[in-house]
Amino acid sequence: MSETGDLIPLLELRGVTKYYPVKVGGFLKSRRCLLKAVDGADCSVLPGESFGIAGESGSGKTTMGRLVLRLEKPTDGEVLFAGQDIAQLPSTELAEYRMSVQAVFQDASGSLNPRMRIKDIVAEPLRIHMRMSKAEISERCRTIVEQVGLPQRVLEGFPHELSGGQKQRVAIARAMIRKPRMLLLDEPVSALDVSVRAQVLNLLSDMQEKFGLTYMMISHDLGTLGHVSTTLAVMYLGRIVEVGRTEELYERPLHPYTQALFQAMPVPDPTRVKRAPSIRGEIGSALELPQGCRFAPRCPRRMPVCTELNPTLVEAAPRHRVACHLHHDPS
Amino acid sequence: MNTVTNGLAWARLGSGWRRLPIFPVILLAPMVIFGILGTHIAPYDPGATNPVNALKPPSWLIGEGFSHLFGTDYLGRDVFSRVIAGARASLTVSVVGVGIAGCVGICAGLVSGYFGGWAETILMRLVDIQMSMPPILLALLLSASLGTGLWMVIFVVAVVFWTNYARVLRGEVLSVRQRDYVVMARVLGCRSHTILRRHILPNVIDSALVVASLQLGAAVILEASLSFLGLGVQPPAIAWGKMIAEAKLYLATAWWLPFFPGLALVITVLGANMLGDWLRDRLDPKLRNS
Amino acid sequence: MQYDPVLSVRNLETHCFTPKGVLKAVDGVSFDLHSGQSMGLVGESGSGKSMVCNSIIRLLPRHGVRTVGGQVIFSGRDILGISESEMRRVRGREIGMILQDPLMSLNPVFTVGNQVGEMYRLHPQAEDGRPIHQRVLDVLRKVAIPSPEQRARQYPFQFSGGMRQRTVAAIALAGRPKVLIADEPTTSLDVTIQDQFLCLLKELQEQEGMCLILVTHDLGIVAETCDNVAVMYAGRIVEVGPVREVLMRPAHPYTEALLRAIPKPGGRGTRLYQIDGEPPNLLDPPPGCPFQPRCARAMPICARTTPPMKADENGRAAACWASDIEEVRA
Amino acid sequence: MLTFTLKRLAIGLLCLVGVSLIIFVAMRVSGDPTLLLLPDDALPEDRHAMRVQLGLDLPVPVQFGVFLENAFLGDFGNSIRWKMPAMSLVLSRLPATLQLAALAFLIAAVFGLLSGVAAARLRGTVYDSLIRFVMTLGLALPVFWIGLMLIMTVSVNMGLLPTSGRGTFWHMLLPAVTMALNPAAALSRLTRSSMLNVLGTDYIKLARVKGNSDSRVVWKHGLRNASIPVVTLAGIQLANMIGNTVVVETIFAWPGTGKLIIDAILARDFPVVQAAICLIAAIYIGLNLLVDLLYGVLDPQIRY
Repeated sequence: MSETGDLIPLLELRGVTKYYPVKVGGFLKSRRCLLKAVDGADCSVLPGESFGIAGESGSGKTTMGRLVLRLEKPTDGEVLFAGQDIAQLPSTELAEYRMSVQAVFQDASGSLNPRMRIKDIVAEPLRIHMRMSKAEISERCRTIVEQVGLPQRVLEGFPHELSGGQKQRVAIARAMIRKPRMLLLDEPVSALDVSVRAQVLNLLSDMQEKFGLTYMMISHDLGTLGHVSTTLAVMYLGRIVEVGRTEELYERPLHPYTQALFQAMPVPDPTRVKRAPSIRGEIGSALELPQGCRFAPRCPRRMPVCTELNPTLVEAAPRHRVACHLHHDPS
Repeated sequence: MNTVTNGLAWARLGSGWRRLPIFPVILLAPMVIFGILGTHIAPYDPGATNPVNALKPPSWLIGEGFSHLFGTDYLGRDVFSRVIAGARASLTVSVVGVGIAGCVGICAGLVSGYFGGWAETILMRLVDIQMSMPPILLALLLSASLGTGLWMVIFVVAVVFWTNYARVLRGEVLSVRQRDYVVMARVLGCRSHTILRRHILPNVIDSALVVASLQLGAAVILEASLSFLGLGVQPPAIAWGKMIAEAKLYLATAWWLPFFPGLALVITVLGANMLGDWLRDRLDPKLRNS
Repeated sequence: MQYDPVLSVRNLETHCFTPKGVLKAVDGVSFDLHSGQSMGLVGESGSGKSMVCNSIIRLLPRHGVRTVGGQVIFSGRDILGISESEMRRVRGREIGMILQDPLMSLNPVFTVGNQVGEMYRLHPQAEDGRPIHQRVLDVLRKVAIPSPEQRARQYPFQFSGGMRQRTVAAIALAGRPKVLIADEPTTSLDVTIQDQFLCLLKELQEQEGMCLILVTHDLGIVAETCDNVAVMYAGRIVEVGPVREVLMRPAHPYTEALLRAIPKPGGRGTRLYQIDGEPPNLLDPPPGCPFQPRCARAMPICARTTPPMKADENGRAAACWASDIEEVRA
Repeated sequence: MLTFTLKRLAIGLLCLVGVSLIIFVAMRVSGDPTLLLLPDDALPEDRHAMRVQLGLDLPVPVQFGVFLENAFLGDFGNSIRWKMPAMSLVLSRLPATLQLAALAFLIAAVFGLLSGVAAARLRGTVYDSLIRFVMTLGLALPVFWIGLMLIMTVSVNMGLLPTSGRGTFWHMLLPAVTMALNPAAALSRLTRSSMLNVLGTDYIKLARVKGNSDSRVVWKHGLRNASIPVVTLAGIQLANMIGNTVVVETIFAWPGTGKLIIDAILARDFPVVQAAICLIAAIYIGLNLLVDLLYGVLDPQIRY
């Protein structure tokens, strides 16, 4: 990987592909189709950076997250963590991997077991793999809860007694209690109101600074991603169409889809001149993919080649790669 | 873990008066007391015959005070005492039967819902087969072939009712295992049995409770129907259904014979059903349609 | 403004009666909507913005929620006071509404054409003698649904999210309402589809000369779609005015905080402005100004007395003791 | 549609085989039929001859195979007690049962649906509570008891309707009402809650936003959606009703299959029990299929 320079990536995806077999149609007439949720994703996450994945629903970004968490095994390709393929890990090392990579999901109330006390939820990671005394466990709980900015008294309560922002803080505390190296954040603030969202985002950046964490953040909200991430990947129908440093992407988006996405993003700036949407229609189905570039049917700058050949991710600028025929070097 | 579950289940029942299902408790309490204490509180020996005193209407209707509250039957036995004694068979069969059905059904539902595969296939086929027979017919068939007696009736009740738990629990498990906290538990590295015990079971046990309380009434009716048809517990044990069946010959002359055991039956079933409704409303609004 | 507003909401109060007490979901909301204007109603969840819309169109949940005070003056009469059958003629025909979730707001068992056509059957318009089927196709074309003849015969589940929301818009348009209320119409849509839908909405509003009330939690959407904006907090409007003014120069600390708390691209490394705490529990609201416990500019008076709405001559108003709005007295 | 129906029929057939297995095993466990068929003092040779005649000397799996094969031809053997082909005996009693069940179902469906919709529309009022209480009570009434009570009051004491037997429409009324009570209550409760669910949805709100009147909202927009779960329950209830005929027919001396089953069970008349239960299971499965097909009509999302 040329752009990684001298740094070894913490997480690397090499041609990662995930197909789900699905049945389409009636009972007997059904055909088996492949839902190509992720189709040949390549990217690498450097230690200490925040890697953002942007995309609309159906773009495969959630499946990416599940692959990284090893909730699914890729159909093809490899997910490497610190140089090791996580699909091949023996059980002892898998347990170690589970300690190093933690997750925070969008729906905080859904990710906390409603029947457990907060202290049990937060301490669960410690119980699973570590032999610790009760006193140690509760000490660790108290520390982490304080670090995420929650009062100690919530420990005795149940999730339903907390507000949305507090629940998300509990989820962060649980993810952080074993001091992981990487956090996967799947839409961590999408369900929160603006004022609470700011609190959680600030907490996340404090945590990163303090513990030197690596983040992988999945979101549909470009504002949040732009605020958090250092590197940004844009996904469309299972493929990464553009990836680069966040500032670069915002200033000079190359892929027509990225451009459309930024243009469609509502900005609370009344002086901004609003242009008509550049793309029409909706994201297609991952079951019936078009020939050639997947964005071609909606692309305002479609060329004949686009409906024939699927563009690959190529370096268009330093540390900025794009999968689009417009930027393909003919050589 | 258990204290966590129970404590929370209790908390979710609401607070203050809403916490107590007053109406169902009023209906069920006497039946439970009758069932436990039975003959100890009955004014007469329920089996003691007294031909002289046969077929007497309720005493308070003919101005004889409280000597025979519900009258006497064709052998002169006190109907009130027999109704009290009959509670035991009814409650034992329904509670134990539904309990056994629950244990089997919950396990089957958990395993098939969580692991899927052949266990699920076999379970669903079994449920399908059993569902293609009216429950009462299945019960009749079983009692007819296996014979009668308390344990046989309990067995029949368990066989008839376990599929309901299995079906409901399987559905619940299928939905709960998709929730983020179960996914999260996998991310944390929990093993299957830990996930089932800590994360799934406590979240589906409410549904099982609701099913159990709604089935209690049905089980009481099933037991009574069997004993009405002559296939329930056998004499000298007393059952309400049997009492009603024996009263068929006296419809024109002694209305109290079928009326009071039936009333006891209705009160028990009503109490159980209302308890079930109350539990369902409190614990599991989702189940309201099932 | 010299001419009368199309819709004028005066001191609207809607309360929820819960077992734990009375919750003032809408607590004295007033605003005017002039012909052809669009207004954004912005607030976080629980601020009462949807409740305002439901109160205007009189479709509150039947139990425990009641409008207890205020007026909604529409074409010269208070529609809170008219009978239910009169109100039915107002609904759809005079005031249309688009609901939040397009997945759920179309009836799954009827064809799309049938559901759009129902508007014409319910509100026969004398000036147009063409068959209903023709008019359905026209209105579907208007909201840019491709091949309407074929689409009209399909069921909602065969439509994508964006198309469903267009269909709901078509239903609203079919009644040619004077006021269109859109309650978070794009919350469940993806950003590119949201953009398309908002553009369509704006276009249609201008074409038909409707007033638009757009409920949203996203100030960005308001900036791009609306003329005026009203910011709600804890059941009250805390600031109202032309979008440009309010967003450039917010007068209420809450509006200001909201604007500064929005994460922006390129803001990496900088801390977001954060409003501490959570919105108040409306069953037990704080004394005085509801925002006072979280406000960075709170003064002693804020906790004692609720600030009144101070308005200037441009229709700009804010309810804050610290605001610099020069009040004009009539 | 056709393939779906065929597939469901195949599954149904499989269930039927399962049911026959259950019946077969149950009947085998229950004891030696020759004890019932022959007098107590019969000679062992006679008993053996009888067993050979009935095929009871063959290995059990073979017996089941023979049983299955014959069952598919509609041959369940001769009734031990009535000395005639079991299936024709059962079939001769079937019309009476179907007639009764049909009337009962009609009563249950009409009352259940109307009271359920009424309760949903009157939600929160006294009438709603009243309907709900009556229906909860209705669900708790044991069929055999309420049947006896009705005979006692309506027929014996007031002399309004005949107590038992089959003849005129009036003979049918009392058993049908008895049978209808529980299903009506169940349908009413489900209709109410299903209707309330539907009335809380956004599409109902949109229907109101359009300016529909309340009754139009309920009957046009609500009922079809609300009826989808109700149809399932109605199917189950109709099928259960056929099971309940066992009890009701016994009480009212109604000469139908239900009474036949009870008599046959008490007499250990295998062939009749097998024939009757298989037939009822077949009807049951057919009804379930019908319900599934009805879904397709009600809900356009379901395409077979």
